[in-house]
Amino acid sequence: MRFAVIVFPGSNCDIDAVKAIEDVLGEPVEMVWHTAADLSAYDCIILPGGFSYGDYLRSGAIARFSPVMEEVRKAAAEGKLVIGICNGFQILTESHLLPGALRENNHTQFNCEIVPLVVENANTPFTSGYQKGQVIHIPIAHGEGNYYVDEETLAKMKANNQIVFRYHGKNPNGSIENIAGICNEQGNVLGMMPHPERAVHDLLGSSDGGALFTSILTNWREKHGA
Amino acid sequence: MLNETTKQTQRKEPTAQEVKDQKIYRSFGLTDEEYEKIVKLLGRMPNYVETGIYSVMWSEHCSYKSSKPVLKRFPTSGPRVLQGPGENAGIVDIGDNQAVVFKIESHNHPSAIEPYQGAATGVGGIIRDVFTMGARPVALLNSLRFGEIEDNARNRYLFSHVVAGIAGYGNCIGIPTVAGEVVFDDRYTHNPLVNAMCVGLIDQDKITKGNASGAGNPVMVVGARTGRDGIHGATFASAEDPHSKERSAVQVGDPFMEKLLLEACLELIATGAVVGIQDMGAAGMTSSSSEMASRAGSGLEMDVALVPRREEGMTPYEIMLSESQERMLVVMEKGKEYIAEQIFQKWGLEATVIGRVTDDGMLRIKEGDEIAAEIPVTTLVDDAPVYNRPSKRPAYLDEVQSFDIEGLPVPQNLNDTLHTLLRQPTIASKEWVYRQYDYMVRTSTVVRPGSDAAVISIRGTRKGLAMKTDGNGRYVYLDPEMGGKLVIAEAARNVVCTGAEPLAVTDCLNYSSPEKPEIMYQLEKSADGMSEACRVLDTPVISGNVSLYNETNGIDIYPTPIIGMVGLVHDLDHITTADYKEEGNLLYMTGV
Amino acid sequence: MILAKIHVTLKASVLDPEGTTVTKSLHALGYDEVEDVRIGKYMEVKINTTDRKTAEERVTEMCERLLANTVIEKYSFELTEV
Amino acid sequence: MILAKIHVTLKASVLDPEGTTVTKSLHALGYDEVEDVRIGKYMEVKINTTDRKTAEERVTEMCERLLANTVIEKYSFELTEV
Ligand SMILES: Nc1ncnc2c1ncn2[C@@H]1O[C@H](COP(=O)(O)OP(=O)(O)O)[C@@H](O)[C@H]1O
Repeated sequence: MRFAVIVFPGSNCDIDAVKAIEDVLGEPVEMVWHTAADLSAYDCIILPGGFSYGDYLRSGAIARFSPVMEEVRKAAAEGKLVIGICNGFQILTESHLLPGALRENNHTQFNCEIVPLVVENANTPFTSGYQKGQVIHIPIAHGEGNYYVDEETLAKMKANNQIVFRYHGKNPNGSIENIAGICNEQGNVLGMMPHPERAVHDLLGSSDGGALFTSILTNWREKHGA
Repeated sequence: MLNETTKQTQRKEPTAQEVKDQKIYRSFGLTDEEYEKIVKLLGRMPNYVETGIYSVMWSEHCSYKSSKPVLKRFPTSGPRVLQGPGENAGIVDIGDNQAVVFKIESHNHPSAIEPYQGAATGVGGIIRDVFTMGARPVALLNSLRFGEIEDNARNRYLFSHVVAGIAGYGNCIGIPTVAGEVVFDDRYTHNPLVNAMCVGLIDQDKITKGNASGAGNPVMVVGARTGRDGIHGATFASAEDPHSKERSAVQVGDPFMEKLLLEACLELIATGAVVGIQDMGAAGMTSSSSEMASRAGSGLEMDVALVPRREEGMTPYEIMLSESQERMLVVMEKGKEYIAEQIFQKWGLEATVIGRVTDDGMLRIKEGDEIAAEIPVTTLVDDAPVYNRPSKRPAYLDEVQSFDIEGLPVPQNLNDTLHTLLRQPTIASKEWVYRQYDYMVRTSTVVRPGSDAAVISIRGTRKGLAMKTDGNGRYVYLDPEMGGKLVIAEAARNVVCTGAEPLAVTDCLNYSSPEKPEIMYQLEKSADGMSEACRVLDTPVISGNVSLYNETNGIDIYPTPIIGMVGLVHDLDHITTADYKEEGNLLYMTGV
Repeated sequence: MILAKIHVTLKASVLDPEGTTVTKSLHALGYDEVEDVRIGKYMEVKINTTDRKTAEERVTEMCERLLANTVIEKYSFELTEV
Repeated sequence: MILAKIHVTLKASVLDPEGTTVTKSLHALGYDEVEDVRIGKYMEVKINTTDRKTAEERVTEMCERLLANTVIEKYSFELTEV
């Protein structure tokens, strides 16, 4: 299985995503510059965290016009797996590949810590390695992770099982209904503020993020009979 | 965009004779004696631009004229030291062809005026010092001092905005801020201290220095455009200067630009086509160019008309003294300019040839065909004044040292005392601070803030780096020499607690005015104490920075040397953290 | 040359954490009369054209596509010749 | 009730990284006519008073003390009754 990690100007968790895939899966992974015009060689596309374009104007607002985003859109439409982590999630909402928007944290500060999450939907290709209701510990590090969506859309999302992760206990940013991660209707595009790629070794404080990557590989192998 | 000729504005500049007659050099901070020395060295009167260049190169900040004799006391070499003080940052061997690069720097004065931007640009500057050596920055630390915050809204404002500025810059550029310290004491109310440290990793064969060698090699300016930021105070008589009201002494940082600059510079250095590179920090093009030429014993010729600018009508004076951030001066191998242009273009940045290296030892600044300044490089660097300022034991020492601690009453309720102590902002948890910093990005932080020193793992090895900043101005005030020793010892204890072997230190000397003999005494004695501790612990000083004149309305800050220490963890299996692990574990107290 | 002065503000239904924080700070400083603060963006875009009508269309497009996120924000602008 | 509409912008010679980045992005989107973008803040402060004169004094003070940083920013405002 081939992974692409998109590098936007200002991405800074790109290398972390690469390391996580190398260490957890040992599958081929490449960093792909944001001007790339062809992603057909990849099976899973990761939009990493960081501050694309300095997060100027609004986080993700400028990156969503990067040339590569046309290809990301195409890949999503073809049913390939797309994950946006932190800034990547912000880019996906700005691109309308995922509903809603990410607002400044309600306490107006950047917040870095390892937080508990509840897996709400373990039926996605990203989360099948978890149990529904399982509590996992994953780091967050963001200033604009306050998820907002209008009520009508939220109702649809719930009906569709699109809420993938919620914060457990304390809500660290004011996001609506404690939402930490969502997927699109088809279930092949995931956006989440927490950083699973930062939770892949006990030395880093948690290895709970590893199952997200192994889920992806397992599902891909099942689908492709590999 | 810059069609307007700069010469018009230039004509308003005072002539060399006026600089002398009206003693304009004084407003740049040069004394009469210093001015006379310049005239003698040049064999003529300096013009306005030259006076400006001398004034910044001979400033305390660039020349260390008061602190040089003190800094000589530090032990700076050792079997592992690959680069001691004098370069952009120091370098220590950690085996396997790898080395650790680090330095600490102050941004006290800018942070007192504009805390967010002052702190942010301080972080930006220290990061550039590390990646100009060719190193990948892997961690940031800081050390902060403010006045008491409990009943003082201004101090709270300074504190919260400094923390936000550090976070804003470090988080955006993607370098984890992993450790630091914060102290509140009213001695720092008018002079907060903001010291930032950066640690980088490098393969020893990639080390690059700030050297402008090889006559004919092109000189390039890369990164941000030059604007009128931070040009020192009394430039033009304000009435004449249409920009004075709109100008700011404070620079605004652009961490996004710096992230691109970092990646582009590392990519460029990796090509092997770079002869020398240096960041433009304080005194911008002036200090970077003269220091690079000085180290190589060469000369430089540069045309300011070629420097990409953000604003119209900038004079050679303004361009040479601008402190616009996120810029570098690069000397390339002749004929390889295109490599820099291509790499910088990929990252959306500019790289422009503005001159070349010469062998006549002159710093020659042109504007088109006209010569704006022509100065022998040695006179800017080697001939800068050095002052052996008088020092005298402060009278207060007798008083504070004869204080009888035994005479203090024992508190009635030790529980209450403990709670009171724990409530002190200086002692209480600093989580409010460090959770605003992304301390996990780069996924190598294996001991996070909240313990003693932080530990970063080195990918592909079992090794790690432990690091911590420490300082204790009150101790140094009460006993400068012993205080100096204690500060080094505290940093060493913090590093050792993680399981690391201390390697070396970087230091930032934050003091009041060296023109007061009592302050010189504090400076000298504390340096003696630090030196002795460094010798005993085998941790040479490999880089550092000095910030003097930290006084307002006659109130001096405590003499506050800040130490950044880095240690080597030989095997990650042997790191230890401060938290209690299990119920029933035994507690020991060790030491003397 | 035309200058577009653009205001981008949060829709009324969206909470404004920064505004709330500033309100609190103003109260702490003794400005008890402050009832509410809402914080938005103000942009000045200089456009090299003299044709107001095109300018209006283009600026609207810029706002819709980039300058505002209409999921949470609304925008308004006025044009002046400079 | 009085509404203060406050604009806080960077002084002319102060670097505006956000504005520069947005300018580049607009160019990339084909808006070549855009010469320059400067980005500032727009604040609406609702004040519980009817006295314009005091309101003016108080808002000036709020700007000087908290809402703007006059080292790098300048501000202006207008008051309307609401
Ligand atoms: N300004 C800061 N930035 C980052 N981390 C900090 C800062 N201040 C304190 N810390 C972290 O908080 C913890 C406690 O710091 P400190 O009070 O200096 O410890 P001690 O005095 O016990 O050595 C350390 O992990 C330290 O790195």
